[in-house]
Amino acid sequence: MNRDVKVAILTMEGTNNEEEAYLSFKHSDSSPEIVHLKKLENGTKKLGSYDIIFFPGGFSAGDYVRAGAVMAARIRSRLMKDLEKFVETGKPVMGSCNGFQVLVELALIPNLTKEYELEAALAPNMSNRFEARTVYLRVNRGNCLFLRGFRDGEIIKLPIAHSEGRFTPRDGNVLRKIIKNGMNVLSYVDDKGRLSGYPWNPNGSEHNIAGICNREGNVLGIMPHPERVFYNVTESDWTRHEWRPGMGYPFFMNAVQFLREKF
Amino acid sequence: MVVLRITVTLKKAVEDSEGSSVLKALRLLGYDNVREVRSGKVYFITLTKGSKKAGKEFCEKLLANPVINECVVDD
Amino acid sequence: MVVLRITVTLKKAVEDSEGSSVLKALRLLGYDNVREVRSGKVYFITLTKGSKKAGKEFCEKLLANPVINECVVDD
Amino acid sequence: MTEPKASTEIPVLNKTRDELLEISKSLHLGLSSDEMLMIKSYFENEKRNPTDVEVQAIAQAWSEHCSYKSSKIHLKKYIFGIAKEKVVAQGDAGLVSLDDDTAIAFKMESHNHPSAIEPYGGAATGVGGILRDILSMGAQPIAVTDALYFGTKTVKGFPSPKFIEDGVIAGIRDYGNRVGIPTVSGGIVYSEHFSPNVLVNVGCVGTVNKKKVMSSAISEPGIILIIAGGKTGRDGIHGVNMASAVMGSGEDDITTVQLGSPITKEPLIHAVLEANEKGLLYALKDLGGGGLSSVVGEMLEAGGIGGRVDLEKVPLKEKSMRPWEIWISESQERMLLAVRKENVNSVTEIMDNWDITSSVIGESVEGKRLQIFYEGLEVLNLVTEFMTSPKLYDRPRSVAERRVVQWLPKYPTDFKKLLVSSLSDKNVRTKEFAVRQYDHTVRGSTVIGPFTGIVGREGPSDASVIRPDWNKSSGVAIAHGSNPFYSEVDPYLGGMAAIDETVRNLISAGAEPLGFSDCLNSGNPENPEIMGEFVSMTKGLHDSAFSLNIPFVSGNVSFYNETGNRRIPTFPTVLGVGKVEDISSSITPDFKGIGNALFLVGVPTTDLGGSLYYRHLKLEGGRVPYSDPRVLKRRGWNLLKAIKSGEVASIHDISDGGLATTVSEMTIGSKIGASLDVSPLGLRTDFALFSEPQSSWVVEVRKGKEKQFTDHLGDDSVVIGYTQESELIVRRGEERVLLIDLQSILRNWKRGYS
Ligand SMILES: Nc1ncnc2c1ncn2[C@@H]1O[C@H](COP(=O)(O)OP(=O)(O)O)[C@@H](O)[C@H]1O
Ligand SMILES: [Mg+2]
Repeated sequence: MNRDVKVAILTMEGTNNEEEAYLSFKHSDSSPEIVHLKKLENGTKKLGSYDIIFFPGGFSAGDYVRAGAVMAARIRSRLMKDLEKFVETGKPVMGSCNGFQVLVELALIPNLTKEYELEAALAPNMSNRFEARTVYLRVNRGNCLFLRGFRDGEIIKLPIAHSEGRFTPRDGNVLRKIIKNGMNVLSYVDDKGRLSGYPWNPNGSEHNIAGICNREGNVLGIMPHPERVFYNVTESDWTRHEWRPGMGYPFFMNAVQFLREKF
Repeated sequence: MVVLRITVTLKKAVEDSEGSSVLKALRLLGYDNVREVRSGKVYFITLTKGSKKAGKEFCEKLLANPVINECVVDD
Repeated sequence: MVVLRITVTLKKAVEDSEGSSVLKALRLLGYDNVREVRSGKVYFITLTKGSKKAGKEFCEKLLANPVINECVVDD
Repeated sequence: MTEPKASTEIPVLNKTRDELLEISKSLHLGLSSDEMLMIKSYFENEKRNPTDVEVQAIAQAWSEHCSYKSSKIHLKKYIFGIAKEKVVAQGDAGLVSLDDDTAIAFKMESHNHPSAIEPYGGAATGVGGILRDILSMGAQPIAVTDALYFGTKTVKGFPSPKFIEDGVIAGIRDYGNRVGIPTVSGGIVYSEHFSPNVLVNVGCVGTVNKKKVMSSAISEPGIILIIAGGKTGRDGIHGVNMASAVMGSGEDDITTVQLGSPITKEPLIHAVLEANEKGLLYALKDLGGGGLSSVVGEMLEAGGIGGRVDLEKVPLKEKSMRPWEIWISESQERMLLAVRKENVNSVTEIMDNWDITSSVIGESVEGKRLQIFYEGLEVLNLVTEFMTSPKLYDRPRSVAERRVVQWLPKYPTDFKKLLVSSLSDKNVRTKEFAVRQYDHTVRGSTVIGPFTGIVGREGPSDASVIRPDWNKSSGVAIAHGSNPFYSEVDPYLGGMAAIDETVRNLISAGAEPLGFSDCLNSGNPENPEIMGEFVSMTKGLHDSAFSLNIPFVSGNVSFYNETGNRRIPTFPTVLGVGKVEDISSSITPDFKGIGNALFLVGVPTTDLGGSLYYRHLKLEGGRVPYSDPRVLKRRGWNLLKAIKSGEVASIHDISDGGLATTVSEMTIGSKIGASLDVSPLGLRTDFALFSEPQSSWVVEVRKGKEKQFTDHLGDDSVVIGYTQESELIVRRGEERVLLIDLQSILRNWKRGYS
């Protein structure tokens, strides 16, 4: 029997990708649970009792102030210690889309100084529009546990759907360090695999950054949605290629396997 | 009772895509005298007690991300 | 050169989801002294020439719907 | 503010007809003098005057919007009752069967009037409302759809068409995206007919375990009523009355305007479904038009029982609300849950876990009467049946004499120009500027979305396919049909064409059509000519659906879409759902390979009325292409067989812009060209390429399967060419009539979107 892997998918009003995240983990041989922030705040549930934390996409609190801001503020005021502790154990933490925005607002990403200070933001898309499309991404996997099994330089395709995804580092220094450390694990590219402008880079991210892993490799934040393409048949161009596992599948399998290997 | 007016804008160095799109729309409507548009959000926050200082805290804790935003409190 | 500040808010009778959501968040952060939050948008529009009157036109033609919005122009 | 009085008496006894009408006007009841007389005679029997709460409640229930008083007689005759055996259940939405355990719930509804006044809020709350209808059946919403009709002219006193369009799209985007249900299908039509009467027809599709289908009827005493979700406010008062009259200028209607709160709805959906899953709900209904008044009345009346409600228990946004305002408010994001006593705590606990406000407000009691109290004082006491039985109208109608003049267009000199103008026409070219603002992949179950093909250069798809259950291989296909241009020329044939298009689109995804929802848009029903059009339209819908034996399981009527002397054509938007047995065999319109044979299934026509070709030539009238449902059935179902046995590589139906446009669109997502020869089609080349024959498709057949395909389709198919590496070339025998490179096709179709 495999060790039971418990996944917390954090939710509050407006997060709305918990369903597909739940199913992706479920189909990766783990035991996901949708956990309302409220339950963590009032102590009914504890972050420490889970093996993996997933911040789903959506519009937490409507994204009214700024994407992810309200959820991050709530977590920072009551749960930050627990979350930092979780991260420091080396267990996997992942956020996609709104989840990425929350991770950045919490300064879990990029967290270059390990002091949890704000070094980046996800600004409104340059197009000033919500963008829903499939994008090409180049993998630069480094030590990111979620990307084990992908080849470096491999081009993958994932759906995006967001209006605030423009990765903006605090300054040139932060950007340089991210690149130097190989933390920019996913980059938007064109159909030839080159860093290109809009629409290939759908939001105007600095250096075409689509996803960032922390230096330790256990916290991943990305704008695209691997949980929506766990299976091949939900990829937008699946009718044009042979059957294979979905492009999102490895993200979840990797996290669950990693956990089983290391913990 | 005080009403704070908190204005959150993007820093000058951060491209303001909404501002640009309003600029473009105004030009299309024929307003050639418009030179620049910057956009932002404004919150009117009514406090039973408290002061401008509270507003600063709201900026830090919730309303602005200092990496990209400026946050101004008026009362 | 003038810079107009145009503030677009919802009329009192229209429910302001963003305001309510900020109110809820501030309360959860422990600020019990917050009584009400109303949200809006603000545009800083730089004109090479022109006046407040132009701002009124921008409200009417682009920035606001009089059915639900109030639009205030300051310079 | 003074303390709200519980209620005031409205003196109707001893009043004359004219005085009664005056009362109706001054209280914004929107009731006719006949209807006021019915109220009077009811209260003569009760030997008292009604309260304000009572007359307001009756006015809601009897509004056109809630009661269908002008359309019901016709709907009964032509729309209800077709293929009854295929309907699993009906209520706020209708259900058809997907497989042994699962039913599909779906409905399309208009939110035209609210969107005309406040485009953003009107469209957003349209989505919110249609989601609630699906939720009311106990179903998980799996897709949102929107068919939009925008004007092109500025009308004095109304916002510009651009302002309306941007607002509507933003409203659908912000609500749908925030609530986390993918918006996957719809349409956008531009015509000056829709200035200033914009039409916003929104649909929703959901799935539900057949054993968990909720009803809205309460048929026993002692069932507890719980209101859950948003709080009740002054917003949305008299919305239904507004939708039941000709539009005035917007600013008077401030109390009817709402913006909606998707992040209240999002957890509400989870909570209600969780309660249903756990078997804790007895009955369920959403609060839409008419508010509590309609919902409570209808739930009790459906089960033939009485009830009581204590209004002060309704959670309010504003303390100063009057009882009648609480009772008829149409505030968004509210559901009424009927629950057995022993389950009340479990249900409120679930609501609480999702951070949802809920409150017990009343219960069902023996008898036929509904009683409403406000802080102990009775403010309403009515026999529910009286409220829910309005006067039905068989309004006078006339059928305008239609002299069919079919103009013969001059033979065109430049076919390439003609094709380019079709591809880049606002009604044909890509709708990505809108649809890519809609999240169409959320929930991770979108198998075919609105655009398909090579990433970065996707073309249009015909129907979307959703896989509702990750553990099963079956899929739900969703598509629309409507053609206001045909309907304007001929409402009967326009109705048939809407069904034809819906079926064509579903077949194109490899789906068997299962059911329709009809959203009927029209003008003032008190105008006999419009009523005549309305009845012709319903006959058209009937004749097609009856012949196909496919039911209308739900729908909606929106009258009074007119302003001054400007009105919309009378036409339906049809939402159709279909079943894909195995999603891995569903098909998209992008060409798949080089050197494959291209078949035309169908026959070009000389009937050009309402076609894009005619419109470009600024020709009016003409014969609208005829849809023969028997032919549609034969070709469509034979195509399904061909698709199932793997013969079909790609397929796209012929609609706006005809064969030439259809083939061009197939090159977009594939970067594969085609060579066509139209000589086997006989007709003049412009007719062959640009007429819009009904029940027609272009099909790319896999190599080696041509014979099998022709066996399936028989005389309905003819080879018109093959796919090739680059360019689209059209010949007529030896003569080349058209050559266009794939880049030009892409560029023109994407015009206006960057
Ligand atoms: N307003 C809309 N909302 C959602 N999807 C839309 C909308 N308009 C068009 N679509 C989708 O985009 C695709 C292409 O649309 P269109 O070119 O109008 O196709 P068709 O001619 O087959 O109706 C279809 O899948 C359609 O459902
Ligand atoms: Mg089509």
